[in-house]
Amino acid sequence: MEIKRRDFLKGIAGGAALALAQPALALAREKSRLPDAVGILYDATLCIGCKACMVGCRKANNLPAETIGPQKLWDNPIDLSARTLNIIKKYVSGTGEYKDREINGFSFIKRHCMHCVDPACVSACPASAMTKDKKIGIVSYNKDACIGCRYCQVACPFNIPKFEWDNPFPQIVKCQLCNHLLAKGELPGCCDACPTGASLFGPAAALLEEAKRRQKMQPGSYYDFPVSTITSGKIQYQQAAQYIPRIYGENEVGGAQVLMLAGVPFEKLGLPDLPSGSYVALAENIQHTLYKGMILPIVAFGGLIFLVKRSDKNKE
Amino acid sequence: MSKKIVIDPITRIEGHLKIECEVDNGKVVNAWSSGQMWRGIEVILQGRDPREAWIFTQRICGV
Amino acid sequence: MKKEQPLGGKIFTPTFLFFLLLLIISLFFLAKRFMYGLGAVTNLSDGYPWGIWIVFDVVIGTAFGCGGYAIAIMVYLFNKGEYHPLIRPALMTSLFGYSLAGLAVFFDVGRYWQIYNIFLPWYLNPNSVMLEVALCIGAYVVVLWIEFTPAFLEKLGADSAKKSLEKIMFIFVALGILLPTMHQSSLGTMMVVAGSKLSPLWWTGLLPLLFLISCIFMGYAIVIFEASITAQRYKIADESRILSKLSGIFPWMIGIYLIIRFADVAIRGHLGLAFRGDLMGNMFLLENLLLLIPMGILFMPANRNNARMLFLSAISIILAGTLYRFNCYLIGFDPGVGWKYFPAAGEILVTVGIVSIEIMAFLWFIKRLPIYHRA
Amino acid sequence: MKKQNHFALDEKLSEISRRDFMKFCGIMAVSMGLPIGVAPQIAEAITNPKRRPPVIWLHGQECTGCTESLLRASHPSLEHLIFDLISLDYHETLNAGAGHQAEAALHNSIKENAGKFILVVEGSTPLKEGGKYCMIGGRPFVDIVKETAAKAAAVIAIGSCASWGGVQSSPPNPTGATGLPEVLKGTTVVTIPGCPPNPYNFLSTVLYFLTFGKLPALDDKARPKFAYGRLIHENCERRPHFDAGRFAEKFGDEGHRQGYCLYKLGCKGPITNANCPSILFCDVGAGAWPVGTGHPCFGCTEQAVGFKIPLHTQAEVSQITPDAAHAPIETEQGKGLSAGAAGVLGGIAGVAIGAGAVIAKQLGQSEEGE
Amino acid sequence: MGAHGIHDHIVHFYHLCALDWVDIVSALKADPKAAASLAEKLSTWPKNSRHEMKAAQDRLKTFVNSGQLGIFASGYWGHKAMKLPPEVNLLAATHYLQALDYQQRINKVVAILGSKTPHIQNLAVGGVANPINPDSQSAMNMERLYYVKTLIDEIGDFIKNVYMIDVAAVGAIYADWTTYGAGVTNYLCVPDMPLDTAGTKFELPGGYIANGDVSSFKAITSFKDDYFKENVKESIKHSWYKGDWNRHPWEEETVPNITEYDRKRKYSWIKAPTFKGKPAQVGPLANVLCMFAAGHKPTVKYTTGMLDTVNAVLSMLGSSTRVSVQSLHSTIGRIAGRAIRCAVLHDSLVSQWQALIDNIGKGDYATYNEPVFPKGEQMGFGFHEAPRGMLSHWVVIQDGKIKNYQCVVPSTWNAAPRNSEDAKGPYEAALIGNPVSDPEKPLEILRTIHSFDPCLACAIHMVDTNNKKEIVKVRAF
Repeated sequence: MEIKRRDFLKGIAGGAALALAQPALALAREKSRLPDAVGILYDATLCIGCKACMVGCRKANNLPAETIGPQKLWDNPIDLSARTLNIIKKYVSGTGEYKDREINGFSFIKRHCMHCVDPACVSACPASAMTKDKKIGIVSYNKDACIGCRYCQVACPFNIPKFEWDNPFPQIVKCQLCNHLLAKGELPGCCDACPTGASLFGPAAALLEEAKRRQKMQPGSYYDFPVSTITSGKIQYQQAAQYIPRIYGENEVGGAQVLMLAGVPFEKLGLPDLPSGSYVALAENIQHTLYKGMILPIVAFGGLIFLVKRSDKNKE
Repeated sequence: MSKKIVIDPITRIEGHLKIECEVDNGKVVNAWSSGQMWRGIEVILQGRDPREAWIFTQRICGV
Repeated sequence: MKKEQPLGGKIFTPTFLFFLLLLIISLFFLAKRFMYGLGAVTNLSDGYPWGIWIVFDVVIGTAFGCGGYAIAIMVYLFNKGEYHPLIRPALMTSLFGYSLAGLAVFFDVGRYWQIYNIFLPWYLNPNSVMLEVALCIGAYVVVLWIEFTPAFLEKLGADSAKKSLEKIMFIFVALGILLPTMHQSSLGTMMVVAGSKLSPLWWTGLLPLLFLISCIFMGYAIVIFEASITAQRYKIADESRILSKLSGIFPWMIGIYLIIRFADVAIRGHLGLAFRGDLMGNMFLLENLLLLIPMGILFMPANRNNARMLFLSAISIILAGTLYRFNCYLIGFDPGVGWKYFPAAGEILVTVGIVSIEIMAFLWFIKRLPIYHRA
Repeated sequence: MKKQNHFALDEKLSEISRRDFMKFCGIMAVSMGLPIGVAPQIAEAITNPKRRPPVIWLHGQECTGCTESLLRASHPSLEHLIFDLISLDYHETLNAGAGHQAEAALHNSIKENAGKFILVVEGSTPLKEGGKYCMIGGRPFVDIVKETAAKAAAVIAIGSCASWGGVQSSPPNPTGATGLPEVLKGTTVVTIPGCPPNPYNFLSTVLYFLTFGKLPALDDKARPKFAYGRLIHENCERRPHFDAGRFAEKFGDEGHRQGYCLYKLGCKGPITNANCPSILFCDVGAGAWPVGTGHPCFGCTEQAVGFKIPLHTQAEVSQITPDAAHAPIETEQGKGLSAGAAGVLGGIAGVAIGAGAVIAKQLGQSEEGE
Repeated sequence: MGAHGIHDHIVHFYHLCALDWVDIVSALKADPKAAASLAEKLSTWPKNSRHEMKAAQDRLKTFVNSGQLGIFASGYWGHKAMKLPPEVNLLAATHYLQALDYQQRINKVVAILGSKTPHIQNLAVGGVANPINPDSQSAMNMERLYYVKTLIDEIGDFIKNVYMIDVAAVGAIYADWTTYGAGVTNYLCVPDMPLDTAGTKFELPGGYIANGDVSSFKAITSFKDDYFKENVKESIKHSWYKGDWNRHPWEEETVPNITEYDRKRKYSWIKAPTFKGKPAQVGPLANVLCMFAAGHKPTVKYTTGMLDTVNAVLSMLGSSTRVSVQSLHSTIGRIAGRAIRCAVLHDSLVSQWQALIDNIGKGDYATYNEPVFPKGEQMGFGFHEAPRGMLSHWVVIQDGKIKNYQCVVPSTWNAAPRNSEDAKGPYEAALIGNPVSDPEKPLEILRTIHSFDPCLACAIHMVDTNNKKEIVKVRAF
C-alpha cells in the first residue's frame, strides 16, 4: 500500500498547471515515535470480553451509561460515541466456537483512539484544538479552542473523534489516554480495570517490544503476560494463542502509540487496512508546498496586480 | 495361647484402618494399628503456590 | 460602453414571496438546530460528520460563486476586455455564493460562538488545510464586498468615494483572483487527508488540481446559466454573443480535465471500480458523462450560438461539477461499513432556505442596484 | 431379626404430615429441574416401593467429605434417607458393625440384591502398584469396586475423587488415583463431582432413578444435566458485576465488601459447570456457597480445573454469554433517506426541472423569434 | 472453627461412637414413660417428653420391622458388653435422632461462614475471604451475624442439657471403662483461639503433659513457640516410606516404598510422630487435661461439673464407685473429655462472636493481610487444635513455591505405628489390657479405637503460611 507517494508524484507529473516547485515535494515527511511516548497494547487473544475496561473508562472519564433499545436496562453502546470512548466489540463467524479463530470462531476487539504518531486530527484541526503532547505523545482535545467544524472526524482514519450531536453546545469527545490520571500517577481507566492484561499500558517502545515477543511465541505454550502495565510485576501465566503475524498500529498511517494483536485478521475486526505512510503527510505536503512562507501566493499576487493593471489600462 | 484378631475395616471412622490384636484370656496383650491408604498429598504440594496449599490440605479430611 | 443600471420593478413578486416562505420554514429548523443541537435537525452522524450544509452550501456553493473568479481570469489574466459586461453580474453571484457559504458554515459549525478562534494567532494551525480554506474564504468574502461596493456607491451617488475606491481596486481584483485559486484547490486538498475513507475513484493527490479546474468551468457555466435566465426574464442587453464566444473555452477545459481525471484513475489502477455497477461506479460515470455530453455539444460552433443548447450545456456542466463535489465529500466517502447518510428533510429545507436568500437577494439586487446593462 | 412387616412403612410415613411430604417432593423436583407437577409421581415412588432400594456405599481414597455432606442434608435428612427412602446396606463410616461383620453384610447384600442395588462409590481408585495404596480387608480397593460394580443396577460416583480422581490425582498423581468411569470402562457411571458435591445433587439423582426407573439425562462427562448443565458463571449472583466490569481486587477491599465479581481473584465460575449458585449449600439461606461468601470458585467439579489450574490464576473465559451484549464489529448507524426528505427533494427537483424546462423552451422561442 | 469442633464432637458421640455403647434394638423394649421420667431427673431438656420417646421408639420399630436394617444390620446388638438398661438405650436413641438435627444447626454456622461444609471455602492465606460490611447485602451483615448467633444459642442448650448429661449417664453406667484404654499418657495439645494477630495470647491454652502427670504441664505459648517447634519429629521405621529415619518435619521427604504387611518391619502408611522423642496422645482429652492443668476456668468448671454429674448418677444407681480427674485417663475418659471440650468450645464461640461484633462496632472490617513470599528459602509452621487433636503443618517455601510440606495431623499421632524406638502408638498402647469377651465380635476393641475418633486421612482445616506466621482467625472464628 505504497500508493500515496507514487500517486502523488504521478499527479505532480501531470499537474504542471499548479506550477509547483518540484524539490519541495520530493519527500513526504517521516515522523517517528517520540522517545517517551506512552501507549496501550491491546491483545485480543487475552481479552475475555468482560468490558471492565469500558466501565473503567466511564469511571475514569465520568461518562454516563449509554443505553440502546427501548428497555434502557443495559449500558450497551454499539459503537464509540460522545459517551463511549472505549468499546469492546465482538467478531463472530460461523458457529463461533473457537476463540481467536477466523473461521467458526470469535474474537473481541477494543476500539479507542490509536494516538497516532502522525495524527490526522491534529493536522486537520484549524484551531489547534487537537494537539499531540510533545513528550508522551498523547493526542488530546481542547474544547476552548475547538470551533466544532468536525474536520477531525473526517480526517481520522479510525473514526475516533466523536461529536455531541444532541448538545446545543457540543464538544468533540475522544480517548485522551486518561492523561488527567497519568498526571496523578495513575493508570488509564481501561488498563487499570483489565483483569487479564489484554489492555496493557506502558512506554510505546516497550509495548512494541512486548508485541514482537508475543508474535514469536509458540502457540499453546505457556508464557508470562504482564497485567495492567508492562512493569507492574503482576503476571498472568497463560497459554499463547495463534497470533496473526501483524502488529496493528506498528506502521499503519505512519504508526500509532496504541498497538494491537489478534488471532483474527484485523480487517475482520473492523480495523481499516491502511498503508504505512500517512495521508496527513501528503496533505500537509501539498499545503506547505503551496503556502510555505506564503512565498508562492505573494509572487502570484504580484503577477496578478501587474496583469490587472495592464487590463485596466487597456480598458481605458 | 493368644488369639489373633484382625479388624479390617474399622467402621464408623474416616478412612481405612486396620487393627490387629493378640488376645489372651479375654484381654488384649498386643496390638498393631495400620493405616491402609496413602494419597500423596505432600508430594502433590511440592512446587505449588503456598497460597493455594489449603485447597489441598483441607481435603486431607472431610470430617 | 454602456453603464450598468438597476432593472427596477416590484420587489414583492409572487416568486419573491414564495422564496420568503421557504426562508421562514428554514428559520424554524434553524431555531431547532440552535436550541437542541445539530442532531435534532440533521442526519449527520459520527460517520458522516459533514452533510449537505457543508458539501452543498459551502463546497458547491462557493464553486457556484466562482463566476466572478472565472470571468476575472478571462478579463484580467487573458486580457479579454470584451467580457467585462459579465463581471458585475458574475461578481454578484460570487458575493451571494460566498457570503451564504459563510452563513452556512456558521449554522453548521458546532461551537459557533468561538468561531473567531481560527483568527487568533495562538490557535493557528499552519498545517491545517481547513485553516487555509477558512481564512481564504473569509478574506475573499471581504474582497468580494469591496469589489462590489462601487455598485452601492453608484446607487448612493457617491461618485468621489467610488473614484478613490476604484484607484486601489486593482489590489482587490488581484486578490479576487488569487484567493479563489488558493481555496478552491484547497477544498480538494481537504479530502486528501480522508485517505482510505474516500473511494479511489475520487481520492488522489490531484484533488486540488481537479477542484481548481472544475470550479473554473463551473464558474463559466454559472455565468452562462444566469445570464440566460435574466436575459429571458428581463429585457436586458443581449449578451448571447459574448456567451457564445465564452463557451468556446469549455471543450478545451473540460477535455483537459477529463484527460487528467481518467488518466489519474487509470494509472492508479482503479478504473475497474467505475464499471462495477454500484452506486459509486455509476456516480463516477454519471459525473463524467455530464461533462462529456456538453463538451461534445459545445465542440460544434453552431451549438455555441444556440441559446437553448448553451443553457442546457451550462446546466449539465453545473450538475457535473456539483456531482463531482458531492461524490468527493459524500457519495465516495465511506467511513466504514455500517454508516449511512442521507440528508434529513429539515436539513434540506435549511439549505433551501439559504438558496432562497440567495434568490431573493439576487432579485432585489438586480432591481435596485446597477448590475446589468439595460437593453 | 429379619422379621417382615410390610404394613410398617406406610404406617411410618403417615406420621409425617402429608403437606410436609409433598413439600419435600416439590423441593426434590425443583432441585432436579423437573416441573413441579411430577411431585406426586415422586411421592408415589417413595411411599409405595415394595422394598426400600438397597444401596451399597464403598470408600476408596477419600476424606469422607461426601458422606459428611449428606449429614447436612435436610430434605431429606440422612435419617429420613436411611430409615425411609433407601436401605443403606453397607457404608464404612456409618456401619454399626466392623471387620468381619461389616464385610459379611456387604457380601450378603451383594449376593441378595445382585442386579438390583445401587452402588455408590466415594473416593478415587489408586491403580499404581496394583492398587496397594488403598487396601480394605486385605484386598486392593480396585478389585473390590470392580467386583461389586459388576452386580450393581446402577453405579454412582459421588464426589470429584470418584468422578475423576479428585485432589489426589493432581500432578504428579503419586498413587495413580483414578476416577470410577476410567476404572469401570464400559459401565455407565453417573458422576456427581464436587468436593464435596452438593448432597441434593446426589439425592436427586438417586430419587430420579427410583422414580422414573432410569438415569437422568447426562452430559458428556456423565454428570446429570439437572445439576451440571450450566456454568456457575451463568447463574452467579455476582454476574451483573462481571458484566459491568466491577471486580474485587483483593480480599476485604471495597469491591469485595460490596459483593463485586471475584474473577480477578481467580474465580473459575466461567469454566465450571455446577448448580452451586442456584441451590446453595446447607439450607442456611442466601449466599451460602463459595462465591456467595466471598471466595472464588476453584472449579472442584471440573477435572480440568479443580486442583489443576492454580487457585489465583484467572480462568480463560471461552463461552461468553449473552452474545448480544457485545457490540458487533459492524453496525448500521446513521440515518438514511426518509419520506420527508424524499418529498422535499422531489419537490425541489420538480420545481428545478420545471423551471429549467420552461426557461429552455423560452430561450428557444426567443431565438426563433429573432 | 469452634463450631466445627462442636459439630464434630456431637456427630462422633452420637453417630459414630454411641453405637458401641448403646443397644438400639434393646431400646425397642423400653417403656417410653420410664425413659422420660429418667431423663427428666437428669436434665431440664424440654424434648425429653414421653411423646418424644414414644415417637422415636416407633420410628425405630418401623425401621427394624421393615427387615432392611441397612448399616445397622451388622451391629453388635445384644452383645454381652452392652450394659445399658432399655430406658437409657431409648433415651440415647432418641437423642441420636435429635442430634442429627442439632449437628445440622451448628453446622449451619460453619456453612454461613465457610460457604459450604465440609471443605469450607472462605480461606485465603493471609486471612479469610468473608468480607464484612454491615451496609452491604453481599457481605457479612447483621442478618448473617444474628443467624450465626441464634444457631450458637440453640446448640448451647443441646450441649449442656443433653450431650453432657448423656455422656455422664453412659459414663456412670460404664464406669468400669475408666480403667481401660489409657494407653499413651503423654498428652500434647496446642493453644487456640488467638486473641491477638501476633498469636501470643490465646483464649484456650495448650501444652504438653508427660506421663499423665498434670503437674508436669508445660505450656505452649505462641505461634512461634520454640518448645513446640524443636520437639516434633516423625519416624518411618515402620511406615511404608523409603528409608528409616527420625526427622524434623522440615527435613522430611515423602517417598513411598510399598512392601508387604509385616508387623516386625513396615506395616502402615502412617508415620510415627514423637514429641521430645516419645509418642504422645492428642485429641479432646489431651486438650481438656492441658487446659485443666493450665487452670483454664471454663474447662475446670465443666470438668468438675461432668465428674459431679457422673458421681450423682452413680449414687442414683446405688453404685459405690466414684470418679475423679484421674479416671479420665481411659477409654470412657476420652469420650467425656470430648463432651467437656465441646462445652468449653461453645463458651469460646459465644465470646468470639462477641469479639467479632465488638470489632465491627469499632469499624474494624479488616479480614485479610496480603501475604508476601520473599525470595529464598522460608520455613514455617502452623498449628491448630482440631476436633481430633493437635494438628500442625510444616512448610518450606523456596522462592514463593512450596518445596516441602508436611502435615502432622491428630490421627498420625494417635494411630501411629511403633516409632523408631519401637514404642507403641496411642491406639496400640490403649488396646493393651482391653477386655474382649467375644473374639468374633470385638466390640470392646472398637470402643477403645472409636474413643479416639480415628480419622485416617485426617482433619485439617487451616493452613499456615510463610515466615512462621499463622493465619489470623479471630474474626471469622
